[in-house]
Amino acid sequence: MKKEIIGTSNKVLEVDLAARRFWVSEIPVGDRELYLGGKGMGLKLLFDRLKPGIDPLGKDNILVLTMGVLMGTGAPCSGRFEAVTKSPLTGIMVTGSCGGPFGMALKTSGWDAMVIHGKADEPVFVCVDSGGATFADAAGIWGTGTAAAQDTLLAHGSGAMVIGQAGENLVRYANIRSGSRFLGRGGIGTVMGSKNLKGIVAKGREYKIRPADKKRFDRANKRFLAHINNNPVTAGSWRSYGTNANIRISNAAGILPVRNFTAGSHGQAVKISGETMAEKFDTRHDVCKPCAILCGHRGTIRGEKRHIPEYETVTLLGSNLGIFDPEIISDFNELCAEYGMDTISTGGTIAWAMEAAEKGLIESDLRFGSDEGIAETITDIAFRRGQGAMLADGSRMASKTYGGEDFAMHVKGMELPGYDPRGAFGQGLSYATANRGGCHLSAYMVGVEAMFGMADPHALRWKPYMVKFMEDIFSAVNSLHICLFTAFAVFLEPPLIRFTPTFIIRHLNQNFSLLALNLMDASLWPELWHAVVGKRYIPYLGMRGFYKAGERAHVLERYMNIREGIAKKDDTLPRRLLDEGRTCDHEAKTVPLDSMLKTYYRLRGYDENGIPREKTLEKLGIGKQTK
Amino acid sequence: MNIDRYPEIRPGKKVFKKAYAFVVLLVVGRGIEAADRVDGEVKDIVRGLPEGFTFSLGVAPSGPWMVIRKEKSGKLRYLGWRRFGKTIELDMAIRNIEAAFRIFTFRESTAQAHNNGRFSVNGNLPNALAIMRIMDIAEIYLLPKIIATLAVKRYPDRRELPPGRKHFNRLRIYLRAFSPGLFRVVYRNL
Amino acid sequence: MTMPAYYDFCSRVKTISGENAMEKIPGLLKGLGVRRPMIVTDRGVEAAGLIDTVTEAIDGGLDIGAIYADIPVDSDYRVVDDGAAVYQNNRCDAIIAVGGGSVIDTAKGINILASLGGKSLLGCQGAGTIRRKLNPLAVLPTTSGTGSEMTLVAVIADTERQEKMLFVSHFLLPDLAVLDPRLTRTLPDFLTSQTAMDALAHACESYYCMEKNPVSDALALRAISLISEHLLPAVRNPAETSARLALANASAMAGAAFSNSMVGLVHNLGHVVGAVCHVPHGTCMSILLPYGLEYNTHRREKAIGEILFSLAGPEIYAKTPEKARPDKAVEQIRMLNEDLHNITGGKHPRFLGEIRNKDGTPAVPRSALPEIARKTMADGARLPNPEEILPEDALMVLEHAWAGIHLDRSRIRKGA
Amino acid sequence: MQTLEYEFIAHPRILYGDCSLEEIPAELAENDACKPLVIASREAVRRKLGKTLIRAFYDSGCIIGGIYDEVRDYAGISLALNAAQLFRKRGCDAFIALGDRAAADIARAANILVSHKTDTLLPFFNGETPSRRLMPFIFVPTCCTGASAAGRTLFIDNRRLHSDYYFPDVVVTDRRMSLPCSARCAAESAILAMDNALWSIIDDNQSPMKNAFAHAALKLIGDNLSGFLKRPRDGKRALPIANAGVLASIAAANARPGIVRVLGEELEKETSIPAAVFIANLTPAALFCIQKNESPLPGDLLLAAAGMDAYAAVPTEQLGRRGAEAIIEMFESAANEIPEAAISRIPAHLLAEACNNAASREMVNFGADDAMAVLEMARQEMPWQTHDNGERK
Repeated sequence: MKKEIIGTSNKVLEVDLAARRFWVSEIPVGDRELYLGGKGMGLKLLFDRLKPGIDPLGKDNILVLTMGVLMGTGAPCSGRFEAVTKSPLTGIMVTGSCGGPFGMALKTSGWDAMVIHGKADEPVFVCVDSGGATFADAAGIWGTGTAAAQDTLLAHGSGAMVIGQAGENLVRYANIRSGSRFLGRGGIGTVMGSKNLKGIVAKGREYKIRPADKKRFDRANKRFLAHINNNPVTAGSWRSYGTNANIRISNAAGILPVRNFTAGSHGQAVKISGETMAEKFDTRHDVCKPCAILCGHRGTIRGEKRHIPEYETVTLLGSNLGIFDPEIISDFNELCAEYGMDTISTGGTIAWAMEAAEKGLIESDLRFGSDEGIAETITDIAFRRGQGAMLADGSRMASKTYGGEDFAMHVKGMELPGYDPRGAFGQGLSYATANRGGCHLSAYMVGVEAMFGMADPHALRWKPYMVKFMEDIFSAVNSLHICLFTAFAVFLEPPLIRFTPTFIIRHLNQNFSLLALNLMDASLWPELWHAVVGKRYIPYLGMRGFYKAGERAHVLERYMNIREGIAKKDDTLPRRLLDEGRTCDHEAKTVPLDSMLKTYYRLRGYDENGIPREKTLEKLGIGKQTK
Repeated sequence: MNIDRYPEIRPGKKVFKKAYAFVVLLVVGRGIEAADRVDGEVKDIVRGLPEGFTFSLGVAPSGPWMVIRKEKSGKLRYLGWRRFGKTIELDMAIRNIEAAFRIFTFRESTAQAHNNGRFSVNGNLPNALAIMRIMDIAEIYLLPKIIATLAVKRYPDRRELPPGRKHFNRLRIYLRAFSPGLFRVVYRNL
Repeated sequence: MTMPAYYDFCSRVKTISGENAMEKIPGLLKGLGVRRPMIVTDRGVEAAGLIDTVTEAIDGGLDIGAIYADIPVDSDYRVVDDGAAVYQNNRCDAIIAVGGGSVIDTAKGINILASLGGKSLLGCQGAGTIRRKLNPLAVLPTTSGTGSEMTLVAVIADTERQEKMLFVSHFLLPDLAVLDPRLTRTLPDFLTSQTAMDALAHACESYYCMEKNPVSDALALRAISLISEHLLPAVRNPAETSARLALANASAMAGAAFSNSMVGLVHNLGHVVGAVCHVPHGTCMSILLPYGLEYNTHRREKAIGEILFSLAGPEIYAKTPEKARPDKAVEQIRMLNEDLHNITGGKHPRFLGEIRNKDGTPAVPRSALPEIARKTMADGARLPNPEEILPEDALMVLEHAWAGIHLDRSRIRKGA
Repeated sequence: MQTLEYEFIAHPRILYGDCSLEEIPAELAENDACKPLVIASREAVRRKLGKTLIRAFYDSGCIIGGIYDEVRDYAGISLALNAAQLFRKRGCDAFIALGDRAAADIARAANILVSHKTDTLLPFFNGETPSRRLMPFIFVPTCCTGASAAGRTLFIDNRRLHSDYYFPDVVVTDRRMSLPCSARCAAESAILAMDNALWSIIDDNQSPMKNAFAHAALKLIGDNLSGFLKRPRDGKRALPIANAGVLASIAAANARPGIVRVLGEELEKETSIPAAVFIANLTPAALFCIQKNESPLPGDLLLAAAGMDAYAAVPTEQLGRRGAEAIIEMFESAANEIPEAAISRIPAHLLAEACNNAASREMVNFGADDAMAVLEMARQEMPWQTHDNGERK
């Protein structure tokens, strides 16, 4: 009979790689209420431990891994863990969510979070079980790709996370692999590499996680599952085609990045759409556990079983480079997976290199529309060879040295994902204000603006409010911690929205946003959460409290970024988006960021320089020491 | 790139300023002609100029102008504002209409304007200097003292130019400048 | 400093200074795309052995196309035409001018003709002929005074028409001015003193004339202090390279200053005295300079007072009350003239009446003064002078300068 | 004793003051040009300065080939390529840059592209020098000029190219154009100009011509700064300051870049806080460092900053120190208008990186240690700062 954990263990495993020792600390009950878990908790743990102003690749950086309370309870789409650290790519906080098996293994070993300090002298990997951590020499697997390394590590447990050569060579956007999922953005893998940590493996399956209020949990869970299975996005297009179902929509809405964001749509885009790929590659589901949406797919490409590249990969390594052959894109995807590199940043950086080469800033044979040399460049980047050494630092660093800052498509150093905000202004604001940089998962405004048509993509009214609202919710969802895609189901399935015609929703949303957004019913999430932790020590938050927890996590992250020197000057977009109109637009449109930003700051409680006011921090209880 | 977004620009004209400069040049031209018949110093200077000497003063590049010639009789004659068909030996042009307006509204004295490079002189320099001196004298007569002090470097004091002579000469110059000859010149130039 | 309401300044000459400045010429000329320069100079310079020094210094770096040394003292347009023919026949692509003001002017003329093409300089007259960059021109001045290396004017005589052709264009500014003490090595002491006083006159005049501006002011003040500091040592001891280099620098800076803010009374009278009585230009300058300051004091009291700072140093400046500073400055210049007179054994004259021709007769007879005064009206330097100069004024000043007495302030006409 | 070993060039023709804008057509004519392409910054066009420029062309017979107004704060090759394309299609024959440094740099880059009939600057990045016969290039600074726009550096896409041919042929400072857009911009322009002038005087290459330019610039600023900061839009004060910026940048083009300027630029690169902010705060520290190392500061500083009378009243041995004090006072009065650069808030590894980058720039004469020492000093309280440190915070 396995031991049981009711809800959460609240135990943190702290590891010091330099001294090769570990100790255990507790998550205070107050923090659990304020920060829920996952991202919020990770930020709070980091906030308590990290000194501002340290070198992200130095020994003082700290990597925090946290799980949500839902993990292990069997709630759908809850198999995700969060990593929080200071990013070497952006120099500010980065949070990443990943669906691989490592999270489950760590949680079922009895830990709610893991904190990694220090830097090992020699390559190591860490094995975790309920008794704590042991350190093993990783010289044998240092220099191997992610797949092989993971296989080796899995001999020690049921879930592992590893880095590839890119992380070892300190490519600033290296990622972490767990199972076939990736902790993608912001160079969290680089931080591991800088600590000489090849991987972590957790034994898992030592504890059973039980919700505190089983009955209530089951009731909510049932409703949740029903929503997911009814929703046309989660159970329809995404279940059939994965996130690539978005390609057609983006192309039609003019938000598909083409040739380093010079155009918003392309005639050949259909070739890389999810529908085409599903047909061509005979795709099957391949997902994280437990999942009810089933967006991950696997298919037969070039005669072998491969993962179907995801939307961002297809756009950034495909259309944005002028390449519309899914097989070639898949090749790049496999390479990036093997080396452990973020496909978005890789694609964004290569697109920059292509344009720079075209304009004579660097000497290179890379050209838009040609796949020649890209695979070699990806390999060069991973090993920091030749020109790859310069690209390995990301487009911001490269453009600071070689010029071309006007077409380096990044925000705060992080390359933009596959949505062009000139077709969706709200998304532009969201890119500019996202805490970790150019990130679409801070507030998925394109969904509202371009996909479901629930707001006018080029209107400015209420957009800042929508962005703030969505940021709070996403932040809270990432703190639960559950898949963000469930948001489609939770928001769109309640009867009020489901049975109201879209044009009315659109009208309400665009003109009475405050009312419309707050009428939306998201009570499922807090319900699930509270059913797991139980009312024995934490009161029910309700929707309002749930949103506020999200806001708290968001502002805390902002506050930590402020300590690293972030201010209004950094809340901006690449000059191309602000200055250059696209030919595909009827009138050349650019993102009118300034006016939106001002309102956004006011709504957020920041001062005009983008710094959270004392009052805001006090209201949210940030900075107070909790017991 | 859509080059139509950056259209070619054909700059317009400053009609009022040109008209003003035209009037001033007309008056000064007639004034110089008259001063040559009245003031001794001007007569001296004109005597030093070669016969048939023609000079023009105006605003580059498109006018207005004033053209003056030393006639066979040894006197200066104002020929009007057209330059066509005249051999101009000394061409003094103010470089642009804005500078001309400043000079003609006496915000910048002639000497200062010359020092500021507002004039481009094409021709024999000593003659140009002579003409400038004549213009200074003409201005002293034509303009009231308060304005003339702005236009010339040194306004002569009582010893240099006794008031009686000044006012008498001034009257004669005005009478001559606005005599029927003015209408003849205007008529001939039309 | 009162800021003028308008000014323009242009001095786009690359200046190289130093005891080994000539060695830098090949590199810099190559940077201008030069392969075969022609050296332009006169016989005197050649005889002094300076050309050997120059060719030695630039040897190896460049292929010297020709050496044209046939420039007479009174150069005219035919010399220019000849020079340009030599230039074209030897397929040269730049000019290195070594010499004084006359050589430099001729070289500028040759450059016009050689760059624009054509047979004779007569065809290049008229406004707006020179509207593009000419071929590279490097200037190596062998006297420290005229400042021609920094001016945009070339005056070429037309002996047949008894006229001077004046070419003015920013493209006439040389590309390179080389200030090397080896170039002024052979200059005799009285010439050093005269040319340096010429430079001092440039600097002082540019500081009070109507076109004065912040840049020319700063250059002028620096030139004045360099001259006042180094003139006497250079005259006393011609071997002192640093003093000669300082004078060459001062001359160049004074040249840059005056070519932008122009010169006034001193040059106005000086030019005419020189032309009528054939007196060396520097001599006229050194004699007339105090009068220029005195004549204009009532218009430019502060500026002329400030000249004292550079001329005599901060201690004397601080000791002198503000009202007395212009007079003190004038006195300093008179003292300087006196000193030079003594050092050169009387070859540096103090007043016009003292100037002697080679045969010992007075060069400027008193009877010539009225004619000189009348002719000042035809000299361009009368325009930038702050106070009007009419023939009567000029005569008054000349009479004082002839006798070597202080200017009688009450006789300056100040207008109403 | 000065050594007088130097090279100096001040290529631009400087036009200043009333009615100088109208001189542009005549200047073009003198350069045998009649159809300029105007490269304008967006800000300048937004402030309707483009229209003013067009009005200056009235009655001139010149046609303006177009106003390319896409320039913001960054000079990138894309803009230069577009400008060059426009230039060729319209058959223009001169460049007018209207705006700040970015506009001037785009014009320079486009000038090279069209004059060399090429589509890439790569050879020039790799060290090729441009030819002597570039198109005429007139520069009309508006505001926030960065004070080095009139120099000999082409700063495009974060690369610095140096050549005498990059000097503008004419720089026009006119009351209608060159007034600052805000108090902050005014202070920044003044600081950058002062910095240029200051370090060209301190530079160990003591060329009297360079010093004259720097001196003129510093003197203009010294005379006008206090009034200018009070009323930045007053042309009587603002125009001399703008002019000082031009003069200072010419002086600086002939001197090695100062430690503060280089450090400020590198810190700007790391933190995207404007360099002027750092310069304002680092200059006192840097001057103090120099004095601490017992290298004498030239007395010229005091002469330029305080004038002849003040200079003459100070004993020789105190000239350097008093000069530094006068300069620091000027910097601090300007620094009151801009936010403080909290050096202590910048991550230490970024500071170190900035120092290393600064020391590895070409033509600099200091090491990373010197730069670090300045930063350290800036964090400490300086002896002469004690009296007003309180109110600044």
